Amino acid sequence: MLKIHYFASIREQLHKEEDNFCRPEGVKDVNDLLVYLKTTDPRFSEVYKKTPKMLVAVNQVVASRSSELSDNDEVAFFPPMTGG
Amino acid sequence: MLKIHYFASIREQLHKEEDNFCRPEGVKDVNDLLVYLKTTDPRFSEVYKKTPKMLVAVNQVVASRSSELSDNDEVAFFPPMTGG
Amino acid sequence: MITVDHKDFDIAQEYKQLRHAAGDAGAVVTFTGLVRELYQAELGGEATQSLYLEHYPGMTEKSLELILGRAKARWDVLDARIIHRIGTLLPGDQIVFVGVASAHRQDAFNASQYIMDFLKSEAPFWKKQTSDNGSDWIESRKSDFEALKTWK
Amino acid sequence: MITVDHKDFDIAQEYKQLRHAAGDAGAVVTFTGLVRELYQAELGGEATQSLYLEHYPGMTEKSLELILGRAKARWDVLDARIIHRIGTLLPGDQIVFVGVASAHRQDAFNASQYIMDFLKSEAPFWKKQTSDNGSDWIESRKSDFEALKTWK
Repeated sequence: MLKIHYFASIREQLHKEEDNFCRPEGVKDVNDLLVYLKTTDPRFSEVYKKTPKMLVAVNQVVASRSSELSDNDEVAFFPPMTGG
Repeated sequence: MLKIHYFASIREQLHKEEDNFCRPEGVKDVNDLLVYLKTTDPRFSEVYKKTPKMLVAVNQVVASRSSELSDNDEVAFFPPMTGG
Repeated sequence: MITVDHKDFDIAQEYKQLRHAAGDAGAVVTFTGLVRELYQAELGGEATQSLYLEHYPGMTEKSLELILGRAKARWDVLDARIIHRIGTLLPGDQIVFVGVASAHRQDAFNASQYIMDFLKSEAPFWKKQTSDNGSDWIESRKSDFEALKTWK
Repeated sequence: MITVDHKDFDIAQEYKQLRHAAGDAGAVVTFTGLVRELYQAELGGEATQSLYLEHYPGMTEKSLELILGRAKARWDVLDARIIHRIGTLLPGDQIVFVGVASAHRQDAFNASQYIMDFLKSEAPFWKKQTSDNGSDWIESRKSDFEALKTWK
């Protein structure tokens, strides 16, 4: 199972906080996951376009598009941080 | 009247906090005053030698050896500051 | 120590605790971030009615620990403290506290400024502002990314 | 506002006052200097029993006002506060307080660090330390003069 979290403006636009599904075949890194989400979820595709600075974390650490994914990974998508 | 203040280690070594006297003829700047004090006060001369970083203020502003002196000026001699 | 909480904090208590935990400190620096009425005054923004702070539980604490660890590796820190609030806050409310106790002032100043600079861009918090014109997620400021270059 | 006094100060009260006077502050930085038990540990110094702080009445206030004025000219400062104690202090006692409230954190950090750096070398205070080995005037630290170069 991949556990996917969405935060802030991304969460709001998707109308959901998370997704849970088994890692699809061929989804080996973050980039593959993005392609998969954009293909299967038109709303994600739209939000992705509107959020050019979208960040990703894998297992609670900021990751890059080429970061590899394993089963049971926790992935999160969010806009740039604005705390403090 | 020149009003002269001594602070910290200089005050302690001189065993006095201040001097008051009319500006002697020929004492036109801080350097003149130093020469005058060293000549008339052997203890000052000794303390001056032992305090190579001695600072001077004229009218409560740090001054240089060439700063001019007027009647009624307030002059102070002290070691480098160590507050904070 | 790190705290992420809805609750407000008391700077007097944090300062007392830092002095106590640090032992022989010569310098204590505290930073407190507050909700501004005109949060984005520079951008012609309107008056803030409230600010909502969202975070990523788990990753938040992890990223703050990492920032704190890097600060401690770089400067002589006797004790340090980070508090970040979440949820709905009002103008004038306290948002964030960073406190550092050190033997000398440069370490305390540098470590606290470093922690704040990286907290801004590495800790997963997001602010949503509500004003007369509705609600909007705050955009990250370019100057916050510029600030990171200082620490290269 | 500037205070030079024998009396101790209360950081909670100073912080509250800064927030109030500053109006719409986004950042408050406080610095507190404390008497260390091992004041000159780096120089192999012995334990401090007490610290005596002498100053030059009149010039002290004047020089602190000048430093504060320069800081306000250089950064956006909403309110600032300097307190310096004089007389005999004991290990753990508070010596000096600098507090700055600003819209943004960089201004508050820079202004407070600037004030402390120049206070050290421009404000006429002198420290005398009493330890088991007697009393000695503290020598100025080279690092305090180095710190001034940052602000050129």
